[in-house]
Amino acid sequence: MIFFWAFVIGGLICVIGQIMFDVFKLTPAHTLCTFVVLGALLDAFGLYEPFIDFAGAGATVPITSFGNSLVHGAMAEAEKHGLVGVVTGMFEVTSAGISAAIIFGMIGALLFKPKG
Amino acid sequence: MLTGHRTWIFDKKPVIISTGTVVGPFEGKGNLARDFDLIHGEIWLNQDSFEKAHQVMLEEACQKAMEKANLQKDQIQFFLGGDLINQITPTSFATRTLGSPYLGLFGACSTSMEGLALSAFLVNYNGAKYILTGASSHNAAVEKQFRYPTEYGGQKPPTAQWTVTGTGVALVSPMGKGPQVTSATIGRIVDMGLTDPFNMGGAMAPAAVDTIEAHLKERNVDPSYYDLIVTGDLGHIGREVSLDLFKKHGTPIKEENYQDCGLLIYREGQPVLAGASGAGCSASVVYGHILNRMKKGELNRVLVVATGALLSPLSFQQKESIPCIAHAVSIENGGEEQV
Amino acid sequence: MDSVKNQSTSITNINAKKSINQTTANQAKELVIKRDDVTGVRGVNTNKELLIAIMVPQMDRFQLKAIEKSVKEELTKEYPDYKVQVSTDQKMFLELDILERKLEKGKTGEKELKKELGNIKSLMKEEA
Amino acid sequence: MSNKKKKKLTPVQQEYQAFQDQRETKRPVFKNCMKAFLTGGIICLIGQAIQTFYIYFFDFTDQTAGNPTVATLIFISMLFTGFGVYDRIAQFGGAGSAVPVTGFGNAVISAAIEHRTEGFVLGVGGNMFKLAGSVILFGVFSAFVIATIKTILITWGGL
Repeated sequence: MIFFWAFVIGGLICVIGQIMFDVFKLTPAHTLCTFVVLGALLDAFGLYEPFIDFAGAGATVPITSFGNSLVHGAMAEAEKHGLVGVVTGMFEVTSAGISAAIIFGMIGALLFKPKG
Repeated sequence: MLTGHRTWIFDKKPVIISTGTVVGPFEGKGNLARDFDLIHGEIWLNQDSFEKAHQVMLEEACQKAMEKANLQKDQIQFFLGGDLINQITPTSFATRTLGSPYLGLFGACSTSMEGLALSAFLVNYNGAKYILTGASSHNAAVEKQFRYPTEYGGQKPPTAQWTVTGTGVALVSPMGKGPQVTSATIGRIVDMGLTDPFNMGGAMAPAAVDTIEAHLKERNVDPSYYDLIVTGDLGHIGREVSLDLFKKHGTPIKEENYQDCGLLIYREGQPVLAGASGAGCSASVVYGHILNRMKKGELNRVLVVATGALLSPLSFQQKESIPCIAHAVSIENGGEEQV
Repeated sequence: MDSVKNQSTSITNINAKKSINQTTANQAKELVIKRDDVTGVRGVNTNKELLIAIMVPQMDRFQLKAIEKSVKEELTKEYPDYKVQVSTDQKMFLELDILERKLEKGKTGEKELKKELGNIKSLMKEEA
Repeated sequence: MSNKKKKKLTPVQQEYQAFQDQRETKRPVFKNCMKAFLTGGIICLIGQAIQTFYIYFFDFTDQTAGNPTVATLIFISMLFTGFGVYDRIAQFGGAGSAVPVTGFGNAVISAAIEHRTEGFVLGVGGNMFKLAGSVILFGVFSAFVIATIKTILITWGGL
């Protein structure tokens, strides 16, 4: 069941992105930034977690979850250390995505040539 | 001789004595493969960067043109050309190899005809005996600079055009055998306020129309004087828009005599969306395909209108509109060989 | 995946006589499965602790945290002597399922059970 | 285009833009959305499969399995980018391949591969985040603002 909903919710989030591309003529960069901010905002109101519970990877794989987990990490640390925690905890949860991108980016640059 | 505001009539009729065209693999699979001198199997050309490949392509095209005319490097008096890369380095570096005096040009995709018009002018007024002129572009190098990394997954809208990997050069001389350059009309900037860099055709169409109409008026000829009016890289949208503009202005241009290099070069089914573009597009198609057809006698009078969108990634990001330009050069078959 | 799906519709009663007394866990499971918003339960108890993993129907997963909380409250009220832990995590369900089967076979001693539970609990404490 | 922008244009420009608009090939929005749905859905489905795999065969819970899943997806994205397939998928899928984290990976990796010719320090290092950097910036900054406000409200507002 979760597989079905991961597909549907993940797909629907992408449809919203496509509408932003095609109807509002936003560049991919603008669209993705909007998504990340949106994810952070949704988490502020506690609306993103239920989404993840419901759709699993359908909610964690789209870039919106990046904003969500940044807020999450920041809030978790903030509970322990107050405002300082907001800064120190920021990447607690999201480090995997960014470090993977950096590491595989470097490996990619070592291994591949652009195909054109 | 200046006629009207911006048209030159070349009374000595400079001759295009030879040409050299080199293209990449994608163009080699297109409609005009037989018209190119050299088709590369891969876009790197065994170089370690796209920019170097770009430069090598131009060097090879110059070599081809000189070979065909039996000329040596030191006989070339001037090289006039350009490309789309920052500070036109590929062209400058290629000319470093060539060693001839050099005038670098930038007219975006209109560079080919800007170069031909100026070369013809220089030759017409005894400025030189042999001038090489050309323009080139390399798909990956241009994408890298103007858009995204080549492997980046950005969806291109149906209005986008595909930058040609190709180069075309022509050797212009006051004497010899070949099609003659009879007149040229220099374009002015036309900016209709369009800002979409993925719709160049739509932005450039008014510039092409402006130049063509000025040319016809100042040279005082009817569109039917030409067997073919060929634009540089308007693509589907630009061609359609410009045809409708002609209709609106009452300029009797027939659809079958009005073609676009950007639509000629690729085959139906190649994933190029609205057509081809790039400085190398008009250069390789005109110096390859169109001149071959003229030599065969299929065409006798051709007006080439190379269109250029003079934007940069910076100007686009600063939300500037896209200024466009078009230069027209008429190429005609002369009666007999000039001496 | 399929195996879990099938299991999730039922609960397993572990033989109370074998090794460690699982009566509390069995009773708790009977209680929890009656709820509409729970489709499957696994649970194990020691003499002090009660660990329960539940499966929630897809459409109720939006209220996952709330359901978890309410089940915990219900069980805490019912078994005040135990330290009750409730989880909706798939991993917890799987681990408890394995543990239940081991208990059923009677191969697990009290020491081993505590060790296993400790492992499971430390897994759950890890923040994402 | 906004009305404010339009006001700056001359009547001739406005007239031409309307003229051009009628002839411009329209983006097939519905078709694109369907493709985006399919592509994005499949990527998320693969993500779910990887996540389930990590939960079943490794010591990961629902909460912690997200991290290795993201890393694995980015690894797959690297292979697809390196072999020149990702840009093809993207031309078909549009936002479907840009919005999932694989698109983020693709943005980083494609820039890294592309600028290798400018050397590893200035080329790869300097350009790696030229596309994805804005996502990180806006993510981090908005998260900072939101978390700060929330923390202040909790601490002093007794929320």
